[in-house]
Amino acid sequence: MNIPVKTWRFHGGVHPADGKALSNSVPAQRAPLLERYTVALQQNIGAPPKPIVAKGDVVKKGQLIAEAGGFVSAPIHAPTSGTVGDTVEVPGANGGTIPAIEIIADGKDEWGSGLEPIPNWKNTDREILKKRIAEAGIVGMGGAAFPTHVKLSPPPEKGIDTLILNGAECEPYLTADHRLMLERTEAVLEGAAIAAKILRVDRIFLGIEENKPDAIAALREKAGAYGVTVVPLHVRYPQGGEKQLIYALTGRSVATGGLPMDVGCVVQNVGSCAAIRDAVVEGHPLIERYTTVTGTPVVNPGTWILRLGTTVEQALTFAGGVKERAAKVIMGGPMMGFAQTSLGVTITKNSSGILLLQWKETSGYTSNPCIRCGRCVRACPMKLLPGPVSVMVESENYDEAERNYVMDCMECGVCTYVCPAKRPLVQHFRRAKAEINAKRRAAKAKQA
Amino acid sequence: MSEEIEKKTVVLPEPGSLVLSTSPHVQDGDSISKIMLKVLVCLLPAVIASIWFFRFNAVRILVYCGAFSVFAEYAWSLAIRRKPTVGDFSALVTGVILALNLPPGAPWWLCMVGSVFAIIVVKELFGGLGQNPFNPAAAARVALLVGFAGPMTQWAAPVTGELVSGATPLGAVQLAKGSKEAMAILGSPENLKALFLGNVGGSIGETSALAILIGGFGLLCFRLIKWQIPLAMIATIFVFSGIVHLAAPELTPGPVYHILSGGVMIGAFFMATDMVTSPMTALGGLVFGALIGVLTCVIRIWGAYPEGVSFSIVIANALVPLIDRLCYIRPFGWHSHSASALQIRRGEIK
Amino acid sequence: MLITILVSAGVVAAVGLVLGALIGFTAKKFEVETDPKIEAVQELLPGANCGGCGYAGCADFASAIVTKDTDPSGCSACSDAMLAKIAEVTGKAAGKKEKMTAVVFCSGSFSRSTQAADYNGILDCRSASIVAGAGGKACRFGCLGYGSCARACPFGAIEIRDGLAVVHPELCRACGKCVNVCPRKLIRLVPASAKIHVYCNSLEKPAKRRKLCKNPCLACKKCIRTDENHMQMQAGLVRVNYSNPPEPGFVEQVKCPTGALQLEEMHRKIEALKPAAPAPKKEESK
Amino acid sequence: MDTNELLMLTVGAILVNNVVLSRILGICPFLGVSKRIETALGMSGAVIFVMTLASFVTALFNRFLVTATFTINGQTVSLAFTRILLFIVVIAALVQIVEILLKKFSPSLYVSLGIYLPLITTNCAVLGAAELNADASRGLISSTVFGLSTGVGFGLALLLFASIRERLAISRIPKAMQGTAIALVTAGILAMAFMGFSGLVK
Repeated sequence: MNIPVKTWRFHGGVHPADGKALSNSVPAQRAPLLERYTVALQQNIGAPPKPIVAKGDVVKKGQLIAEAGGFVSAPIHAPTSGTVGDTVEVPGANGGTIPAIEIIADGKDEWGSGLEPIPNWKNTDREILKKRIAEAGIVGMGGAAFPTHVKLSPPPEKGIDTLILNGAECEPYLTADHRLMLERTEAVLEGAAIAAKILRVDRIFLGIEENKPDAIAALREKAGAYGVTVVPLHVRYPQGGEKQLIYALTGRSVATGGLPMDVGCVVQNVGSCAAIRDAVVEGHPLIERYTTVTGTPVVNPGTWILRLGTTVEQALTFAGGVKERAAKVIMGGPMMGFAQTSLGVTITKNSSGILLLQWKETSGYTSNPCIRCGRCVRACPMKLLPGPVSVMVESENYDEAERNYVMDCMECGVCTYVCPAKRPLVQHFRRAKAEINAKRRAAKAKQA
Repeated sequence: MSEEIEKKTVVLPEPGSLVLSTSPHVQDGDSISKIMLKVLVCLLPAVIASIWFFRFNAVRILVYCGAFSVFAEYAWSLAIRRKPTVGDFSALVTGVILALNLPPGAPWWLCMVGSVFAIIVVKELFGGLGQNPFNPAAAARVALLVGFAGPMTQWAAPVTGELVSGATPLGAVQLAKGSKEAMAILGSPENLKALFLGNVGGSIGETSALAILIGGFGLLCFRLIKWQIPLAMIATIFVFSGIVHLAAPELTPGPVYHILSGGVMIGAFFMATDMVTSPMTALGGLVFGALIGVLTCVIRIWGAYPEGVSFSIVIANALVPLIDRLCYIRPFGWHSHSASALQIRRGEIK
Repeated sequence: MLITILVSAGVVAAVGLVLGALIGFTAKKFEVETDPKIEAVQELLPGANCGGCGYAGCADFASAIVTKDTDPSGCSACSDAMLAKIAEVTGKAAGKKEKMTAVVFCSGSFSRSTQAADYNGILDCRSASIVAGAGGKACRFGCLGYGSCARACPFGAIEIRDGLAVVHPELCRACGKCVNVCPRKLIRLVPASAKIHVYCNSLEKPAKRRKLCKNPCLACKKCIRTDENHMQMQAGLVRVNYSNPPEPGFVEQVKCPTGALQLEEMHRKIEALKPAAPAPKKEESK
Repeated sequence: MDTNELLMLTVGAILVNNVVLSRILGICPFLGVSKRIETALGMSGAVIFVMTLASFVTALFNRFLVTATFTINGQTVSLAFTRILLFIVVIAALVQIVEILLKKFSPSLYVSLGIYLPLITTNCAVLGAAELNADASRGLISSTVFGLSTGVGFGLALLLFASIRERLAISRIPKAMQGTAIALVTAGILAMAFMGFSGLVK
């Protein structure tokens, strides 16, 4: 399908040096089986899953070890066959600690998920497919980790007419989705077709940044068979932001505080689509994912197929360790990822990358005053006023910040990237959002 | 076995030595000092033109103002025990712009008073770079005009360096007021050409519209200024003075004369656009520029001062917080019909 | 001449009379009732507007005292003499209150705690606490050391020494602002009569605490075994029983193996060699 | 009274001879009530109202009492020397009435204006407007217009100043300069800029 599709240009954005050349030509490698996996028990947004195995239990690869803790929750499965070990605490990628279950591998790596393959999904009931996706524990693998089956159950009055596949991968350095689209092209497209069947839509766009010509070519070759339109997009961060992507592909803008389904769209990450296909066609739950291990200090940067529960330390060992002193270890990309203080963090369903940066490459923040240059205002994809709002937050004037729509900030980091005074703007906004949310909760508690 | 050995030689980052900060973890390479250096580069054409036309006088004033400004900033940093901030070059930029705003006959002490006033009173007392509500160079020029009217009108003919008074294009307008014919002579093509190239009397850096345009083009290319401000300012002056010229040709020369003469060009590109003291939004920039244009014309045509650009800039600077307040931008996804979404956001309905 | 004087005096007097009558008329017609007591009470309140009483400021509290019979001793910044004077104004007996003081339950200064990372960001506890990993110290429970409490204190009673917040009890008026602002919930208001505290808030596994800090409470309960009446366990932490605090000599008696149980004075001596100057308040009165 | 003259009078009072920035009158409320735009607007409203009313009433007094001469018992009596006295009394009474009304109908504005409302009583700006009118022997209409535009000039300066001070409040001003000190520096720079308008009105 080579028909040019009209695209729209969102406000602002930046084009950072993308660093993708480090790893985008390296085929993804399957990581060797480890002796022990530490599977974190909170890998999705929403209710934490409840563990259903005890120490000493024997589990098969893909067997359920924690069931969903509610509708907005996703179950967790054993990454390999073996015995259940201790329940330990691991550092979470975005702070704090989370409980985790150790799985000690027996080396046989035997499947036993108990999920029957549904190769003939075209003639299968939508509800069965949706249930399968929920059972397979699939979440948004781009970063937010929102359970996929919830996304695929929009209220009928929303009138969903478009399924958007997010293959933009606008974060610099990350190439996991790129490799995935190149190597598992049909899996992505078939998963998208399954999702489209569940949603009853026939308009499927795949938004992909133009810096992945090989993936675009591969996708285009096969997309027609699945009814997917591949739309190359400008290379501009944050092209893969949900609201920006919808706007770029359909010209619809999601209202502040609204959701994509308000404008008739559902956005799925390409990784989630491949996982949907695996869950339905193969009966395999989500136990591994494409993760980029990259950065200039890494000896062999590349994309790895890592099982959930692999620690960052092990993943870095696969990649040969570091050749230069790394100042930062980041889970995710350089724009929105989280800096880590320990290597004990584990790979979860939304770990798109492990990025190491040298000191000279990272940002050093200062407490310099805002010089009102207005670059952040020009660059903000949400059309906010980052500079002035950060000054309001600095003087703890959260009401004023709220009136200036700080809650619409999606923390994409564009403002901070362009700030010549190197002010930690995103941190200010996170602080403001946390304070305002706390205030709202307090107000709500008072009302109740 | 070999695998075992390999595993041991793998070097991993040491926990405890890692840097912790919020995202984003990369930034573009720009910094305040780089911005100021770029501004200095863009000032080069005007500086060269000033030296070309006013020779030693220009060199003298540029050196004085630059040195006094940097020294004032350094001394202030020492006085309040702060890490010296001269490294960001903002003081040098202020000094150079102020120098370009001084007449060729300005004595050394005028340069000193102006520089110290600009740096200490207008900038540092307000907290330094980024905190000052008024443009230091414009405010200093205003202060000098008000306080030292005599030395501030030590004009000289270009190239020859002969000191004369009342020899600026705008001074000529004041003299020609009331005479339609005199105004027509002022607006003649030869006259306009001289104004464009800068071969006329005036402050050392503001005579050559051509040189400033080259620098302004540079500023726009570096994306250091909002194009809205100079555009709105120059367009407003053009329209406003054009209308007055058509209605009363004896009162003022044609609009092109106004744009090319005096401090309009340097004001539009280098002073009004000062990022610290101009509005942040595009719409705000348009309003701001138009306001300066109107005030400039009013002061020039009806006021006692022949030139009103720096007065207008300082007054408009004072209005910037108000402009910022009124010319806000709506966030992406703000629709007038999304009231319910707004309410959800405010927590009014769940 | 005399006539001029008389006429002008007469005219001015007449004008005055007319206008006076007019003012009197409007004042009667549009009268608004106010209680002079409110202002009197407000004058007596400290005017720090610290909000420790739970009202929006001293003026609000004053009107609550007069109109809603709120107990003036709710103001922790008031001295007893002031309370007596307020009681005189309102004609109601003032309640008795125990002097409280804030305590930061941590001894992990930068030099005495393990650093997990090199924090680069806003130097404010509440901002640091939202960064994954929160600040540079490895302990998840200890003082971040970026001084949000010190900035929040209207009386300048908290000082940051080497990355640890230390309260000066003689300046503290127990308004509770620091308690609310601390993201780690390290600060509590306790009776000022207690001179000994357990300076640790860690809920980490005891074995791990040692690695993170030089003075952790290891929950060995040696102090509790020494005297069960004075010490107790509270939500997994060893704490002084503040309804029956031990005498200063208790520290010698127990000999806490890590030094987490410490005299307030000693704790301050180690951390805070010079007292902080009280922050000047009430800027620009007129 | 022709329109051109009234226009000149208005422009003169608002821009050229701005009561605060050029005549340096009414500095106390200018500094005191300029911390927030809302209160500044309220204060400007109060001043405009009082000034217009006071200019009108004092013009009346000026016309029929102060400049009039009476002949009593063959002696001519002039009350010209009681001008300031009478003006102050009148203005004070007016402000009192405004204050009472404000307290009744807009308590929040009353609280935010605080001490500055009674200060209008002895505000040199109001008295100054009345005196300038009397000195220039203006008629009723032009006096009222002058009072109104002087009030607008005051309001303009106050609004400008309040918006700057709102920004100054979140600036990193050196401790020694915080508050009134920096406000006066700002006012000085603003006053110099307003001198650019000189000569607009001959």
